[in-house]
Amino acid sequence: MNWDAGLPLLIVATSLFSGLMIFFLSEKHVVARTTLNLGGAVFKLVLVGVMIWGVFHGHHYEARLPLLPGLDLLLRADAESMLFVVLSSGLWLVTTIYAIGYLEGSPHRSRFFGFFSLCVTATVGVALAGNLITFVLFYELLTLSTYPLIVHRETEVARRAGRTYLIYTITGGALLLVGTVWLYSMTGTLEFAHRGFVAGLLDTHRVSLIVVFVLLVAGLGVKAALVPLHGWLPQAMVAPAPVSALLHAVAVVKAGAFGIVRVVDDVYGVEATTKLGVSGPLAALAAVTIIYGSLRALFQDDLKRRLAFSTVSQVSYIVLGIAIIGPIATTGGLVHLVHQGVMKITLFFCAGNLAETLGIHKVSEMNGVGRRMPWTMAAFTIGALGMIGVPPLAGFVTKWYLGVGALDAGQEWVVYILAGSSLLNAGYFLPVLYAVWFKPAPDSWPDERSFGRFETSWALLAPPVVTALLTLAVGLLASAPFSPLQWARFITTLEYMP
Amino acid sequence: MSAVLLYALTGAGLFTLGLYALIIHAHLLRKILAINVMGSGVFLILVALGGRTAGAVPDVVPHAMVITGIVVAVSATALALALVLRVQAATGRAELPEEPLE
Amino acid sequence: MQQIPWEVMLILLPLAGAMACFLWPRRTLLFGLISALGVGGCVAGLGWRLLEQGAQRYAVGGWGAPLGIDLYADGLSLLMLIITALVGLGVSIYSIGYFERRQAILFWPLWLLLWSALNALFLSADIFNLYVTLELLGLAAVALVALAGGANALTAAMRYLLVNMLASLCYLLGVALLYHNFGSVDIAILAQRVEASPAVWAAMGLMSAGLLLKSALFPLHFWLPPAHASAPAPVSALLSALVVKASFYILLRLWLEIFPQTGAAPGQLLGVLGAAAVLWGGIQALRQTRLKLLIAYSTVAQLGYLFLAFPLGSSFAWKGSLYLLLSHALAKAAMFMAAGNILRFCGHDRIADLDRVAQRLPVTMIAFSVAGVSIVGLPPSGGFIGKWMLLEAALRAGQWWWVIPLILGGLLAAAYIFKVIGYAFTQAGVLRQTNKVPMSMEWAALALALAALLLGLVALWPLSLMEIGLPFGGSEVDAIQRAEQS
Amino acid sequence: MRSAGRRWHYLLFRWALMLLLLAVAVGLGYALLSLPQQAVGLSEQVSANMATSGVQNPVTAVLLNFRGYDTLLEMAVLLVALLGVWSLGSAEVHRKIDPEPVLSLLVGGLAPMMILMAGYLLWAGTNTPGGAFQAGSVLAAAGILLLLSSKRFPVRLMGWPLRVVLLLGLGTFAAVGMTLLFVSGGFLQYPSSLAGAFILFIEAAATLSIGVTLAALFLGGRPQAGPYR
Repeated sequence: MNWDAGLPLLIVATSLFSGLMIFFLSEKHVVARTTLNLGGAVFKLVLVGVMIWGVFHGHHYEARLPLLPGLDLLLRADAESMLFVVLSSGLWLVTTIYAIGYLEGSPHRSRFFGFFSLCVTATVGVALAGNLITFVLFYELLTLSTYPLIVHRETEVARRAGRTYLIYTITGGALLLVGTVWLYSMTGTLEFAHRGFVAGLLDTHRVSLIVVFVLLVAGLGVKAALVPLHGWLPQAMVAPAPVSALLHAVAVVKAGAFGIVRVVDDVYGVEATTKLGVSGPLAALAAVTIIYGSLRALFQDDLKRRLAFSTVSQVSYIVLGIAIIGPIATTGGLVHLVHQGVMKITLFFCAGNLAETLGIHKVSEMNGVGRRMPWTMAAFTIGALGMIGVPPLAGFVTKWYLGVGALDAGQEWVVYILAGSSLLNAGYFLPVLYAVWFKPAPDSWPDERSFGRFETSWALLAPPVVTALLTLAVGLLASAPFSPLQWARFITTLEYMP
Repeated sequence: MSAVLLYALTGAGLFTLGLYALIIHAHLLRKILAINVMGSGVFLILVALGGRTAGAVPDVVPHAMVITGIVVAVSATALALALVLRVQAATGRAELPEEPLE
Repeated sequence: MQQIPWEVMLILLPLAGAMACFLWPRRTLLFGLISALGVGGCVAGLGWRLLEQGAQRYAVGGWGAPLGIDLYADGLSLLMLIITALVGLGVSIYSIGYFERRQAILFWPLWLLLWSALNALFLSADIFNLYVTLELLGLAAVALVALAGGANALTAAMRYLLVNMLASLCYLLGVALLYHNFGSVDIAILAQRVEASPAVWAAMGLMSAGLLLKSALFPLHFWLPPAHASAPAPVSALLSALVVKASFYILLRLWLEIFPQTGAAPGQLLGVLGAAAVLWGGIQALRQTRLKLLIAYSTVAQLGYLFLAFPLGSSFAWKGSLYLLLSHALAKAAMFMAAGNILRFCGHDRIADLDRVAQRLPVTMIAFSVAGVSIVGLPPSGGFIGKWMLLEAALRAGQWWWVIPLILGGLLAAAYIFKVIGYAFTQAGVLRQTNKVPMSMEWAALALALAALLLGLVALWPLSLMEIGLPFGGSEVDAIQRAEQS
Repeated sequence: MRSAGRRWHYLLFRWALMLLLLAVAVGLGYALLSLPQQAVGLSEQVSANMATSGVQNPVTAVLLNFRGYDTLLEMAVLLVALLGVWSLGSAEVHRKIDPEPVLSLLVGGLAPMMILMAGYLLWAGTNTPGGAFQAGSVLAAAGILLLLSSKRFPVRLMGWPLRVVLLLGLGTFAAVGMTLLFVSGGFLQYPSSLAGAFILFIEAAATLSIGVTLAALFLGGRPQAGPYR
């Protein structure tokens, strides 16, 4: 096996290996477990760095394992996968550090970190999948490895959330599978290609192609939490905060959104998607989701629930950008994959810190907390402002590109959606920020714990600060080479330019 | 109608008669008897149709098959009878419960 | 030096092992394990020969069909033998820890006789000889169920025996009709001579009915759940993994060789019954409150999938069905073993009271979950490959409606598997009196479960074995695929 | 009311079943009638190969030579049935009753006769109807008579000697088959000069086994002695 085939495998295997090893560690082996966790995460990041360097220098990374005659498991590094791989492996490292701090002293940590690593393995697999069946494989693995994380607390509520999650995702997986097989029985190939691989069937199999598109998007829409398939996401917030971060920012919803990107760009191709007339309904669905999620978020007092509905709304920006069909909007959608990740993970880290340090779970309990935990709340503020779309933060870049892209594609209605959504975002974040910074603090917090020198333990504090800085950086440095924006533009070029 | 066919048709009759009794009767001993009647029917068909050769010597292969079949049937019946006794000892009835135990 | 007749060895070795176990009850373990390993070696030997020389025919006694009995080994038989050897080895290791001495001295000879019967069945090319092997298999299976003792097991064994006897007689009557119509009981000769006639129709009906009864196809499955649930755990594993598959194998052979020109209607009927089995078995499994009954009903459902290939009839569909059969054998054996461990550990198998098994019996729980992945048909597992092939075959044949049972069955399976897993993740703190479970029992279950998973990653290898002797006819689908790609 | 309704259902079920089975019977009869009037089956091949079979009785030739493998498996079926019965529990203790003098006398006279008869049937099987199964059944009948008349077999014979005899038929058959594999290169492939001797040898062993197995089956459980107790 040569290096170009080995590297994608190795990137997937680092977390798989450390995950499997962790299962066999007893609870007491904290050092060994932490070493494996961080070692795996850092090593993976290094390998991803090598891969970026390689892709830049014209290496073609591709690993094949025959699955069935004519059908391979295919891991391949292309422009889109690099975007998602960098996001997931980078945020994984941050989340791992956070989770180590968060779960310190709690039971079943070996099980937790084992599945945690499997979850990231699956996500990286989703990112690197070079064809639809490989995508399906890792997509299902993601379902299976997140379930134990959601029910980790083993309470009745957690188990109910886990059950809901499974009902949604397994059904979604089944639809995705049917769509995939159906597509394969028509095309005889499933390999992702710029501009898709169904063009030859547009005249003969029009109805089938539309049905397959609906099946695929429905299957992926469950994880991407498109309305009305979003029901599992707010429930799943009972999971520990690092898991929420993983679900909302790194892995699950992203896998769904990324899958829709793949289907539109690399399975059907934008041309076929437009010709089949499915892009309009998809954009409409995304728009409905954006507004609906924001409206629901407005009325949640539980902080994590509010953030969850915010995710429902924000992830659909990605879908919207793709469905508008136009190079600029697509760039906006793709870049939001990264932007939403860093912003939302910051917010969830902060919510976790509030819960862990002060026992705060509700928005109504957050009065004046900015003075008690300035660093955390500063990070939170950056994340929230980014979500609203305040320049020069990450969210602004996204919304700018989406808006300009929509105008460019002649779909003015999208601008109204964006404006409405931004107003709603402001509606559910600004009151929180106001309460945090300007309202007087209560005499005592619900359940305060002392962590000595800092406002909370360093492992809990460093991750949100880092991701908040990232939120700032990707917005400020959007036009720098290798920024997510530039990368997204590069991908769009491949998709749209002749 | 030749004697061969008469025997064979009788065998078919025995087979269906046994099947009827097997379904209708609840007592296990009757069920076992019914299965043996069915078996006799099958053996009768097997042997009788061997007599369709032109000469006086019948086809002996079915005869050997029937001997094998009989030994198998005897073995199964022996096991079944022993089981009936144990079922009766364990449940007090030589019948199968209406619904499978759950 | 002439060739070693591995076929004969495969039949005689476990037979000799059984006799040795019977004669020296104190040495059952030794003889049992030697036989298990020996059979593994013989399967490897036969496989090697088949790979080198193609399908093999062996005339017992040197007579040859139609006068004598032939043994025949092609890819289909080989895969059945391999899976039997794998599951058999797992069950053998598992039962070391499971049985106490008093039961062990009866279990080992019976199990080895059952193994011998299975091997003989998969190798036979003669429909009357198949009848004898079927009876040997059936009686050994009944005896093994009864080994558990107690009213439940005894009544289940009784029902099972009656069903077996009835089914065998139906089959034998079919054999009689075929023999007297065409003058042979050799499958290959019959395949050449057979032509549509009332006797062939009657024979097909009778033999199929008998074999369907033994394969527990809905609605003829009524005997299976009590028998498989009340047997000792290793026996449940054998019954669900292998014994029901044996009669399915014969049915498959008959449909492929002797009754191929029977038209579409019977195939469609079997497909409908299979779909009904998938749904009914899944719903029933979901309703169960006891773990072993849940797994037994899951077998009813999973057997239904196998029959979905009959209406499709393409070689790709047959292979998919066979692939599901193989992975189900491994996964279900692992699952019953895991259930046996839980039963031993907790002293009961009520699903609602599986307090904290996930923490206290982790290896078993992992085995159960991994096997569950294959049962549900999630990737990467053998179950997924099999389902994929059936889905693809159905869509290619334009019979898209078979997709519905395939998908709904998977969802139902996910529901009942995760019902069990969900109960294992509880905080119930009640520590009841628990029994120790030997390591060998836990790891045997895990090994088989992992094998089912592995089957999802090495599909090309079993699929290429299926080509030996072309038991499923030419690979027309592959040809189409190649044509499309070029 | 309810029981009347049930009864009505039952009757309906019976009639429906009867009609269904009638249809099955008619179909079966039609299938039988449609078979060719004349059929030689395998009789020509059997007679053509009788000379090399080692026996004169064609049924025995089929059973132990042409299709001897079936018979080998069938011996295994007997063994399985026995093991099945043994796995149910131990045999019930015979009630201690004194057999009536007439029965005692009859058995005392009949049993040796029957054993002799079994020996004759075995020998005759090589050229006239008869053979191991017939002989074994008679032997079993003798054994059952002895059991019924409360004749107790010595406990020391209930252990391994019993098991040896039970295995004798199957063991001999399999061993001969294997030996022939090395001698003549084929499983159960008799050299035609020695076929008769081999067959008689197997049949003798099988007769003993069949007789004892059937009698042991009659006991309905494990013997009261030995490791299987």
